[in-house]
Parts: sequence; structure tokens; C-alpha cells
Amino acid sequence: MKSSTRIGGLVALATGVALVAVGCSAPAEESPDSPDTLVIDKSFDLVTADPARMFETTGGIVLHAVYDSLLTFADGNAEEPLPSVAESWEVNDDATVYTFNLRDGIVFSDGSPLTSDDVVFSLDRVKNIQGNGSFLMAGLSVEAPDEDTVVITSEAPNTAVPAILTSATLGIVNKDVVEENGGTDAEDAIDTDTAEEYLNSASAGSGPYTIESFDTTTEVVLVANPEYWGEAPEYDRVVIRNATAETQLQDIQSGTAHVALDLGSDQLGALEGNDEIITSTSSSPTIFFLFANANVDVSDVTATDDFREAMKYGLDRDALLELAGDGASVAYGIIPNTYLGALGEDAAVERDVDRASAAVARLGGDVTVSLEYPNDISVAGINFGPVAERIAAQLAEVGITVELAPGPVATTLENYRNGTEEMGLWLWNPDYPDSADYLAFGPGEIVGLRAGWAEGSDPALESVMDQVSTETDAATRETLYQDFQKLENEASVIVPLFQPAATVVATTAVGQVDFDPVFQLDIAAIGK
Amino acid sequence: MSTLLEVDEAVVEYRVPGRPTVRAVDGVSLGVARSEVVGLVGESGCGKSSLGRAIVGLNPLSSGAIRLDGRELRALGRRARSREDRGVQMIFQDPYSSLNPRRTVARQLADAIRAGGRRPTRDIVVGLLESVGLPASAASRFPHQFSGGQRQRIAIARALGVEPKVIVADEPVSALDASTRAQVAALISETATAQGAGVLMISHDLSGLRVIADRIAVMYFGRIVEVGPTEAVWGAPAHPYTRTLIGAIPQLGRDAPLPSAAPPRPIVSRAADPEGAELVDIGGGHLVAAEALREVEAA
Amino acid sequence: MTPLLEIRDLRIRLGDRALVDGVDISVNPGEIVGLAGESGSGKTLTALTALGFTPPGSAASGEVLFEGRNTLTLPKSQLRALRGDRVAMIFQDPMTSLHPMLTIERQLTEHQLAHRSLTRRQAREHAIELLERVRIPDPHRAIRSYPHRFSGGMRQRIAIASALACEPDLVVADEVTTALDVTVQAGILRLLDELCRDTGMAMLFITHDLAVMNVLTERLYVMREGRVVETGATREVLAAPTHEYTRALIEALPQTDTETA
Amino acid sequence: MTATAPNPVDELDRRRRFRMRRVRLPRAWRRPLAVIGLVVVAFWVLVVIFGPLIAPYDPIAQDSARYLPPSAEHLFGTDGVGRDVFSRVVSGARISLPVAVGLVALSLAIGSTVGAIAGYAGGVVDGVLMRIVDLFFSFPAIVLAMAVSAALGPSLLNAVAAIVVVSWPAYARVTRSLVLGLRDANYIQASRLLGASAGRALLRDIAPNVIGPILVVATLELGNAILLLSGLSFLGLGAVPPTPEWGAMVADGARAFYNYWVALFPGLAIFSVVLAFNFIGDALRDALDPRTERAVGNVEV
Amino acid sequence: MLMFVLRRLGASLLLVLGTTIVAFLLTSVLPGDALTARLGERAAANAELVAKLRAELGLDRPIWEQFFIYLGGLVRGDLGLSLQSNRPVTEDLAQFGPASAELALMATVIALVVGGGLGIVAALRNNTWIDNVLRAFSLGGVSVPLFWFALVATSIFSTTLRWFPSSGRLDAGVAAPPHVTGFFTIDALLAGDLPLFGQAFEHLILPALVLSAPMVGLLMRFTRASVLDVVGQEYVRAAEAKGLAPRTVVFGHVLRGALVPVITIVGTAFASLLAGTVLVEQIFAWPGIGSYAYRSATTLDLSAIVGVTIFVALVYIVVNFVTDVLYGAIDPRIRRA
Repeated sequence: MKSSTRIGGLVALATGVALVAVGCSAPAEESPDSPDTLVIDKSFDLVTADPARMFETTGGIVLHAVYDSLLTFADGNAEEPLPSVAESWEVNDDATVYTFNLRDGIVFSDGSPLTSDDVVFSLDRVKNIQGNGSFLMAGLSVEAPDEDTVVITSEAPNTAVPAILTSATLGIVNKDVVEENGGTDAEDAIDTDTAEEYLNSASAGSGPYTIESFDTTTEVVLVANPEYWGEAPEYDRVVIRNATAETQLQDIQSGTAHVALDLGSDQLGALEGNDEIITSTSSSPTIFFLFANANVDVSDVTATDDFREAMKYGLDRDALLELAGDGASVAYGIIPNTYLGALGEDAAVERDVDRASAAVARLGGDVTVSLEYPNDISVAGINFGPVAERIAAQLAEVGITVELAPGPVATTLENYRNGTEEMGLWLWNPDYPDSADYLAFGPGEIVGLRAGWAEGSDPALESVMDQVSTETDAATRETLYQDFQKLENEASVIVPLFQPAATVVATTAVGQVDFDPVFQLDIAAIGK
Repeated sequence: MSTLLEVDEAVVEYRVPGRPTVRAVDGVSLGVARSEVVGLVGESGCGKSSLGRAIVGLNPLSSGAIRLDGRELRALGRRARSREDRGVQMIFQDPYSSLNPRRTVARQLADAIRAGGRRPTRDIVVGLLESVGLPASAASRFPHQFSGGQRQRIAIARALGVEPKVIVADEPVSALDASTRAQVAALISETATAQGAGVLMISHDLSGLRVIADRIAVMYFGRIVEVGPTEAVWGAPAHPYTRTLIGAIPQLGRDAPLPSAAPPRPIVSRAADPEGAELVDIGGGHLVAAEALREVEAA
Repeated sequence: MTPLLEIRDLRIRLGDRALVDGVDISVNPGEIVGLAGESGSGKTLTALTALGFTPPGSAASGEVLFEGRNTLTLPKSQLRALRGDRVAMIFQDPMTSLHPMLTIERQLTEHQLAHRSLTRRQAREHAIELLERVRIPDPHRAIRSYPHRFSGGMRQRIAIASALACEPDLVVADEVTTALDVTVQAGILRLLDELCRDTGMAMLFITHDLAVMNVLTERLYVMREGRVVETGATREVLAAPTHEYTRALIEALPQTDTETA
Repeated sequence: MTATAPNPVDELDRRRRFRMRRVRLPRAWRRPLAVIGLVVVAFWVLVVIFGPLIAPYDPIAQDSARYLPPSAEHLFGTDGVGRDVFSRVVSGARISLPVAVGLVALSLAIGSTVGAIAGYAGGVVDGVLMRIVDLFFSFPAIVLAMAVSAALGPSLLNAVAAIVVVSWPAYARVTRSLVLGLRDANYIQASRLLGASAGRALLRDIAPNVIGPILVVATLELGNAILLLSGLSFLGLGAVPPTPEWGAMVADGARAFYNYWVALFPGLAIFSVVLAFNFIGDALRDALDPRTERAVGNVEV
Repeated sequence: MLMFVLRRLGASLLLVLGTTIVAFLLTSVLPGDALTARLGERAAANAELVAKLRAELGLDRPIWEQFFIYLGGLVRGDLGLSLQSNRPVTEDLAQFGPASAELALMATVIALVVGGGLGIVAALRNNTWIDNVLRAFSLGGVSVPLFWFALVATSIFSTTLRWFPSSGRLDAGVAAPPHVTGFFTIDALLAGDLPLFGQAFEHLILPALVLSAPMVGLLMRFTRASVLDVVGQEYVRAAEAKGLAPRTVVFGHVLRGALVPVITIVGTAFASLLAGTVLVEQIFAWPGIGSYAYRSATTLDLSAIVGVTIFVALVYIVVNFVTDVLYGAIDPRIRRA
């Protein structure tokens, strides 16, 4: 606050703005008591409130409060799935058949009971609508032997199923209501399902809240679900507002908002010493990574081992970490530090300017590459811009000229997904809290392909990937995941940089609010 | 007397979309002979300026023709004006906007000399300046360094520089101070006629024209209602409008009365009364619109 | 007779330039006095001091006594009380001296209402009378109209009506016929002459046109470069000028005679 | 308010002579704001020329700690990646000013050519050209600029192109109205009567007389160009990092505005330059014929 | 008169059509694809799905065909579907348009009062130090980078002094008043909800003040010039010669005469406020057409971009029309026709 006051004085002097004359009534300040309506500021990436179509961060936060899934995570735990709609479950030895027993007495917000029919409908609908989250159901099929039981069968052994099922995309909707409003779980749901409009204006779930209003660009208002089967949430009304990190900082300082989700180290400095604010920092599973395209057709520079070596040893990860703020950590491997098989500090790569320079010299010196990144999004308050600028500065020291090519995500994403970026700076949020999700970074997989890393490029690595995907034993999986990452680091096509700190800022009236490693924010848990 | 400039049934119309067409010049015929000064007099809105501009080609004719030495003149187009057509030049009313503020007097005069087909030399420029009563030192200056009267002299010099056959002077003195008007008007008529050029002097001031014009044409509502030798028109005006015009002029003299205030009667258009609009010779080259004679008969 | 307006040794300086340099002029009640001169002679400036107008940044000395009060030193509020009421003004260009966006009614009544305790209706009726008096056809309709509906001569008549509204003792008429055609000018000159005779108001008539001066005014001042060079009964002065400048001005006029009138 | 009405001919004369006299520039400089503007612009021009000598640090080197407040060592503090803000502001002048000048020159060349042709030719040519100009005028410039920058990828060049596309019509309008006003001027007609062709009249007689007012517009537009350019950079659609462009620097600082120095100083730099150009342009405009005021003003928006 | 209106209307329609074509072509020939951004990481890898979606949105057809399909929709008042908001563009415009209009109108009112008032003062104190100070002030308004000014203003008045809320049109979670005009201040008044009006006004005032800065400058300069122009007119001298009070002269005669050019500039300035709203709305999180335009442009949301363009062109035309009507109301010479 102190420094802000000083800016005020200085700036008023500097600009000579005569606005002071325009007085105004007392500000809309909050009373110190707990507010009736909880206001959360979030930078929106909302598209829809239809769980079957939703697969965005903000949507996840909202729908987690509106729809219950079969299983869930709670209290900052991302390792052991907990019962939710399913009271208990069993799995066969080769992790292909999961049997769930549904909890008794769960009703939807309209009072009708939740049955296994609703579960089958919901999951099949996700699968057949072929939305962004449909891949979660890939290889899975659902059956309901009776009203209280649901059986999910996987084509291949899959230990990640319980984690996958916690996703808000797989939230259970009220079959009757959704069907009444045009919903279907038929095979051709992609063409025939028209329930989205309804689900964007109302809700058909059994979670602690229902949707009062939903606007993808301004705000979402939730009200407590009186029929909720669990413990009632603290706040009867919750408003989630779309705000940039800069606006969030203003809002939290001026008391306009109670919780701000996207503040990064750049903003948090302003809150130091502010005793009306409680910040809670924890590690986020988001991974910022850099890649050098391994496809010779895209670049004959970045596709070389020498370049990768130069990049690997030219980067100063600690200096990059500085930009990610307090509580961030260096990503030693691609798998986040709280997940099974994460690498420890012993896997750290120390910067070695000489070695990197030597590699550049072998390339003939004077190497120029282009680095693309999105410049209109920020995650955890971190913009890609400064990170890219620092990477460029570091690589410049070893003789690599990095030309920055930022762009709105709409344009940069296309190049990224087409695998045509020479170098790219991107991030990865887990689709579901399981290390299996990170196999995407292998050769021939989604992210690997974007880095021009074709299938068969690294047989050793790929054989580890094959093993781990069908392995059911946890200890073995841990070792295999570690091997996977070591080989990844060895190849250095994709270089994990850091996991940012995830900071949730709340006013004292609300109390401390913690980051949820799976859902980012558990709205119903605030104030408890 | 051989007619140098011949205006033959000239009609000038202004068309504005959505408004009725205005016929500013309604079938005017008029001639100017070598070394002759013809005064065209009329009040505001009578069409005298439209006619003047049409003669030099600045307004296109809707019908009729303008001939110079028997050769028809064309209105200004996109292309350069032909050497022959440059034989008519104009002196404008406003001495402030008629000279290019960014060019020296010498260069503007040189343009004129060149336009007349001569090579501009310093002697010719100085000669022109002297002929209009300006010192040779004026050549190197810019227009804004001169008074209104001096600028009008420069404009005259420019017109003379082309060695034109006819000069149309559109109210050349009305923007000047009273004491210089007579001088400048006389300068135009004297220098031009000395070169053998004819002058069409347009003015609202009949008494001013009377001094310098050989013949006077009275224009009213787009038509010439009376034309003839100056003394005939002034001494024995045949058209009622001419009489009103003369009667309205305040006079000097111990027993000068207040000028008569009888408002002039509007006249009908040529289309409505073609016969009345015809000019009839009443002797000695004094022509008057037939309508005037009708009234005399009626009276 | 006490002069209505008496200007004594008026000097107006703008910076180091003397615009008016020791002028004495008097106007008696009911008299039409002419002020002649070329541009820059200071005639307009001199006349305007009767209404208390002096150019911004200029310094005026001497006395301008209107009905015994010095308009050069009079407080602004008293000056305003004079203007439009006891002394009125008519301007050269009727196209610009009437406000194009206000009705004729407003322009004929606003000063009546400011100077007199009249109702709007009374002022309006008076305005209609005035329009009749200056011979505007159909005054009832004209009064609701705007200036652009009228020809230059008609506008000047309206401006004259406006000047007459409060029955002033003196009207300052500044080149009021210069912008008009001769036939229109003749009508205006007759109207002004008639009004002065009927109402007994005095007029200070400014013009550069000595012929106009000759037919209208009784007495004449000829100004040159800020000074009065010649004065006397108009026709006497113009018939037999004593000052060479006056002579030069007359000579510059086209020779006219009265034979044809 | 109390001014006299001088003799009409007098008044006409005085006004005209006065107008002509005022065209001479030195009078404009007598205005205090114009002097301030000139001094500030001269200052920035010096900065552009001697930038590298003035800047104490490499403007793109991340040598220092992040967010150091202003001090003797770092006059304007350091930014979020540890660069010296003072050095960046100084180097920024080398980006913003030349680019803005080039941009305005380009728009001016296109716009005034189109405007001159439309104004002089009149008729159908005028109609068609001015409808096109109208089209661009009613087009939301910023949306177009944003779309172009977004699609082609942000770069200073693309931003400049986008701004040129939306700014040339302003010059076309001004030039047209100026030419239209002059086309019927007596001296142009006199020149035509002397045998000058339309094209020659346009170039020799009209051009020298409209160039002044157009340059005034350009001076004022220079400020606008800098604002638009920095605005696009602020939105991330202009200059590419680590280019020290002022608008982009404000955007950097906006992220952590409590470290006010990061955004305040580049913002002040933009403000001072634009203000200075406007001071000069305004004085020049005053110095010219008051009639151009309206035409000039329209471009302003 | 009727012909005149019809001709104008026809010309306006042509303008809209022209704008549509230009906007459509520009956005279509530019590279980049809104679709990509909309698809999730995994779904984007599903080529079959992508092709299906493209077909659904008609993106696989030739451009002229797309254009005619679009025009067909346009005639029916259908501007297509916005990819970013996932709903009809018309709905988006109906929601965001009034928000921006409210902001722009408020800024215009401020500019008229402040800029017009100061312009009159500057003209009446022509060439004094007051004139110079006011002139500097007006040029300052035109010269200030709005995005920076907005930052500084929020930092002072919201964050530090807490006089004004920092973002949005209403406090979070407060329901908007019943929709009548879409202007929250007016709708709140219509609903008789004074506290809500107060709140809406409080949210409106700071962004409007910031947005008005260039317009204040512009209006001040124009009012000054226009008043100066009129003060030199003979009819003002005539009014003075009638002995009218200075107030009557200034307000009754001078201002009346000075109004037309001022109205012209208000019209053009209002229509061009959009550029300002893009930047100001970004910083004040104002859910208006400016932020919508920015989002549309950066996400290459074709329908939305064209929609915004048409919207702005329409505003431009309407504003022009309103100014024409105002001219007639003020100046009887124009009323003629």
C-alpha cells in the first residue's frame, strides 16, 4: 500500500490531472463481516456450461461446484481419489473393469433422485458429443447393471481411470431434464444434441451450487443448491467475474472482489504488508516448457543434437524461476512435482555456458532461431512475454540469436498444433491428475508431434512409454515414469522450465483460500 | 466597325440536383469591336458575371456561341487552352485572390508573356509594369507586398502580357478605394485600347462606366434590355429599367434630389415573351427590348 | 441649441499608431450629419465612440458627450442602458448584422424588453408596427421568419426597424447602403430621410460615397488619416470644396450631372 | 468583446493583409506553447540522434535485479526482467519517432494524391474516390488495425501498415477540400486562361498553396500516429519484444503498476512527444488561414 | 425532402454493404483460424472432428459462397455465430453495444460541459494567459495516451483513494436493472431504484472521464475557434449595440451561432470514440463493444469482427443523421429544403 500511495502523489503531480474536482460519494467498501455474496475474480476462458462440451479451466472451476462426478479430490490432495457420487469402487487386477456403487439419497437440484441411468447417460453423452473433453472417455465403456451400480470397462489396462473420473467434464447430469431440453447420449450426439443452450442458462446437476446466470465474457453467478446431499457451502451466492490479472489486483485492493485467482509475482508485490489480504501460495501442476522443433523440414538448426545441447545448457533455469515468483519451482522433469514419478533436484541441469557455446560453435556459430509464444494469455499471473525475453537473453549469451514471435493465442496456437514452430514456449495443464497424462510429451504423441518429434525417433524412450501405459503396479510405474523423464531430458527436444506458484489471494473477511491442485479452486470449500 | 468578339444567343444555366434549373444568362447577343470599350451594367444577380465568365470559357454555355474573330471559343477543359483561345483574358474583381501568393510578380507576368507566344524577357516584364504605373522593382516581389490597387494593376499587366484581343474585366474596381477606382478603370480601357484590344467592362456602377465606355449594355434578369452608344443610353434611356437605374443614382450638385425609389418592375423571361425580348434598333445603333416600345405605345 | 452628441478632441491610439487624432464633431437633435472619408480615415471609429465602443487594447482620450454624458468614461452598465435605447446603430452588411438563427421577432423585441418595461406581446405588436413602417410586406408573417428569407434591401429595412425600436435620439448608420444595389439604395436613402424627419431623431451617417452624402445629409465632416479636414453644410462643401483632399475625392468621382434625373 | 466595426473595405483589407502576413512562420513561434513544443521536439530529436550515447545501459540487457525503484544508478528504475527503464525510454525514441514520421509520410503521400485528384477532377472521379474514403472513414480503424495485426502476427511493420490503411483517408479529405477551395480561386482560373493544363495548374499553382496546410495536418497527425502505434503495441499487436517501444513498455508496466516507474516514464515520454507535436501543429494551424481550421480539425478525431 | 432522406438512406445502406464486404474480405483472406483456438488440446488432434466442424461453420466453402450466405443472414438480421462467445453476434452486440454507448455518451456529456465551457472561456479570454493555459490543457487532452491515462487514473482514484470502483458496470453479482435502454443508469432510474442508479453512475464516471479526455480537448478547441469566429461577426456587435446584457449576448447570440460546427465535431468525435473504448474498456474491465472488438480481433472471430464493423458503421450513420437533424433545429437556413 505504501508504494501505491507514493505513486498516487507522484502521478497526480506529474500529470496535473484536475479530476480531483469531481468528488464522489463514499466508496462501496466492504464491511469487515463475511460478505453475503462471494466475489471471485478470474481471468475467463469460458466457452460453455455444458459439462459434456466443457474442457476449460474456468469451466472446470464453475462446473465442479455445480455437477458431482463419480469420484473427486478434496483438500488439496491430488493423489488419492475420494468417493463422491460413487460411495465405493472396486477394480480388477489388470485395471480394466471398475465397479462403482452409487451413494444413496443423492438428488438433483430439482429434487429428482440420481440413478445409474443418469451416470451412463452423462458419460456416454460426453463420449458421443466428441467435445474437447471426449478423449477422457477414450477406450472406456459404461454400463449400469442396476440402479445403484455402474461398471466402467477399459479396453486396455488403465490405472488412471479413477483420476479421470473426477473431471468436471464427467459430471453427472440429470438425464430427464437434459433429454427434455434436447440432450441425447446417442452415437450421433455430435449432430443431434441441442441441450447446450439450456445448460448455459440453468443447470441440471447435484452439486452444492446451481447456475443463476452464465455469461462467457462477464460473470457467472452461482446460488447454493438447497437439495445438496453434502454439507451446505458457506456462501449462498457466488459471483465469478472475468478480470485480467491487473484488474484483479485493483479489485482486491479496492475491495471489489474477495478472491483473486490469477495474481502473479508482478502483482503480488503490491499486496505486501496489506493486512486486509491473505495470500495462499502453493505449487501448481502447470508446467511451462520450451521446445526446439525436431523436424528437419521445419528447421535444420533446431533439429540438430548440437542445438538441443546448446539450448539445454544455455538456459539458466534459476533466473527464469525468478520470473515465476515466490513458491514456484524448477521443473526437473515434465511430470509435476506432486505426481507419481516426479524427478527430484538430483535431475537438475546446471547451466554450462562453455558447453553450450561449444555446441553453438559446432553448428558454425551465429545461429538465429525464431521463438513463438502466445502474448495475450497469462497463467498464474505469468505472461509468456518476460519469460521469452529472458530465454532470448540467456541464449544470446551462448551465441544463439532468438527472434521473438509473439501473437494472440488464436494465431500462435495454429502453428503450434501444426508442428510448424521452430521453437515454442508453451504450458501444459494436466487433463486429469495422473502422470499418464504426461506421456503426451513423448515422440509421436500430441505434444511430441508439435515439437516435430515423430514416432520412432527415440526407440528407448518409446519402449518405456509402452511399458508404463499398461503397468498396474504403482512402484514399477514410478520407476518407469522417472526413466521416461530422464530419457526426455536426455533428448532435450522438450525442455521443462518451471512450475509456477499458484497463489490465491483473499480478503480477511473471507479468510484463507487455498489453491486446489486438481480443480484450481473448490468454491464450495471457501470459508469452511 | 468590325466585330472582334461576338456573343451569339448565349445561354448559361446552373443545374443543382433537386432544385429548379437557374437560367442566369438568357440568350444574350453582344459584340465588342477592336479598341472598343463596352460597358455591361446590371445589378446583383442579373447574370452579368455569368456572362463574363462564359465569354472567357470559365462557365460552359448551355447554348449559343462565343466567337473571337469569327472563330468559336471553347470552354475550359482539362487540357491546356489553345493559343487562339488565349486571345480573351479576364481581370477579376477581387485583387487579393487573383494573384498566386506563392509566385513573384515577375514569374506571373512571364507566364502571361509566354502564353501570348513571346519569350519573356526582363524588358518586357518591366515594360508591362511601367505601362500600368508600377516601378520595375515590383517584379521581384510577392503579391502580398502590394495594396489592393497595386495588385489590380499587376492583374491588368498580366492580362496585357498575353497581348489579348479582348479583355473581360469583371467589376475590376468595385473592391478598391473610391479615390483609385476611376484611375484603375481608365487604366484598363486606355492600355487595352492602345494595344488594339476590345474591352468588356462589367460593372454595377453605371456612372462609372459612362466615363470610359464607348457603348453600354444594360442587363436585367439574364437579358440585355438596352444597348447602345453611351451617350444615347445615358441621355435617352429607352427601357424603363434603364431609366430606373439612372434615376436611382445619387447626384452631386446643390439641388440634387433624393434619388427616385420606384422599385424596378421584374420582367418576364425570354421564353415567356420571345417577341418582347427582341432587341429593336431605335436609331444610331441604339437597341432596346421590344417590350419597352410596347409600353410607350400603350402610354 | 445643445448638441445631442458632441465629440471634443477625440484621440484614439492603438500601440504607437494614432487612429483618430484630435477630432471635434457635433450632432444636433434631429440633424442628419455625414461623416465622409476613405478607408482608414478613422470615420467609423469616431462614430462608434458615440456608443462607447473603442477597439480592444486602444487608448482613447478627449470627450464624447452624448446628452451630456461622456461615453468614454461611462460605466458599462450605464453604457448598455444607452445603447439600443437612446443611440442605435445600423451596420453596413445586412447579411451579417442580423443573426441568421434568430427570428425577426426576437431581433426586433429583445432590446425593447431589455430597455422598456413591456410585455412580450406589446413588444411584438410594436415590432409589427415597425416592420410596416419600413415597408416590409406582410409583417405578421415576416416577424415569425428568419433573415435568410429576405433580400438584402429587405434585411437592411429590418435592421433599420430594429434600430428604431426604442425610438432613439441618435442613429449611427455605418455605410448602410454600400453593399446594396443602386435601386435598392435609393429606397433605403428615402426611407432614412423620411424616418428622421418624422421622428425627429438625429443621424450620424457614415459613407465614402460623396454623392450619397450630397443627397441625404445636411452637414458634413470630411476625415482623412484620423483628422477632420473639412466641415460645413454638405451641399456647400461639395459644390465648393476648400480643402484639396475634398477636391481630390470629388474629382475621383465619375462626372455626373442632373440633366437626366 | 468590445471591438469596433471598422470601415468595411478597410476591414476587408486589413483582414486580408493580416492573413497573408500571418502565413509567415516566425509569428507562430512567438506563441509560448509553440516554443515549448519546439524545445521538446528538439530535445527528442537529440535523443534520437545521440540515444546510444545517452543511454547508460543496453536497453535489452537484463543485467539488473527486477523492479528496482528509481535511483542514481537507474534513473527510471528497472523493469520486470531487470532492464534499465531509462535506457529503454531513450532507445524507444529511436523507434517511435522515425516510425511515426515514416508512417505519416506514407499516409500523406497516398492520401493527398487521392484527395488532390478527387478535388481537382470533380464529378464522377471525385464521387467514386470520396465514397471509398467514406468507406474507410466509417470503418472502425482500430478494429481493422487489430485484426490485421492479429492475423499477420504482431510486428511494428504490420502495425504501421494497418495504421496507414486507416489513416490515409484523413489526408485525402483535407487535401480534397483544400484543392476544391483553390480550384475556383481566381489565380488558378487566371492561370488556366493563360493556357495552363489542369495537371499543370494542380502541380504548379495549387500544390504550393496547399502543402502548408497539409503539413500542419501532418504535424498534428504525427502525434496521432504515435498514439495509435503505441496503443497497438500496448495491446500486444505492435512492436515485438524486446524492442523498447513505449506503448509496449507501458503494457509491461501495467502488469505491476504499483512499480509505477516501469509504465509511468514511457507513458510520459509518449505524452510529451505527442503534446509537443500538437503544440507545434496547433500554432502552425493558427498561423495559417483560419478557414483551414475546420478542415484540419476534422482529421483530428 | 423525402427524396433527400431516401437518397441519404440509400447511400448509408451502400456504405454498410461496402463496409461489410471490406470487413469480410479482409478477415477472410487473412491467415489464422478462430476454430483452432476454440478446440481443446486433444480435440484439435482429431482431424475428422476438425473437418466436421469446419463444414458445420461453412468454412470449407469458397469465399464468395460464404459471403453470400453471410449476406443472406444479414438481410434477415442474422450476423452469424460468434466463435468466442458461442452465441449469435446480434446477441453479443445487443449486450455490449449499450454498455459502450452509455460510456461514450457519458464521455460526450462530460466533454460537452467541460470542453464546451472551457472553450467559451478561452475564446472570451482570447490571447490572454488563461487562453494559453486552457489551450495547453485541451492539447493535453488530445495528446494523452488513453491506455496510460486509464492506468494512472485507476491507480489514483480506485486503488489508492478508493473513490471509485475499479472495474465493471455494477458491483459484482448485482443484477442489472430491467432491460429497457441497456443503459444501466437510465434503466435503474426507470425502475425507480436510486441506489442502483448511484452504483451504476459510480462505476461509469471514472472510465467516462478518462475516455472523454481527447474529446474534451477537441471540443474545447472547436468551441473556442467557433466562438471566436462568431464573436467577430457583425451580428454580435449588433447585439451589443442594442445594449443587451453580456450574458444575453454570449448565450443568446454567440453560442447560438457557434453551435453548428461544434455539433459537427461532437458527431464525428462520438463516432470515433470506439478506438478509445477499446483501450479504456480493457483497463476498466468494462464489458462493452471495445473489449468485444479486441477479443474478436485477437481470436480472429470473423463473424464478430464483421458484426462489430457493421455496428460501428451503423453508429456512424445514425450519429450523422442525428447531427443533421440537430443542424436543422439550430439553423433555420438548413431547415429550408
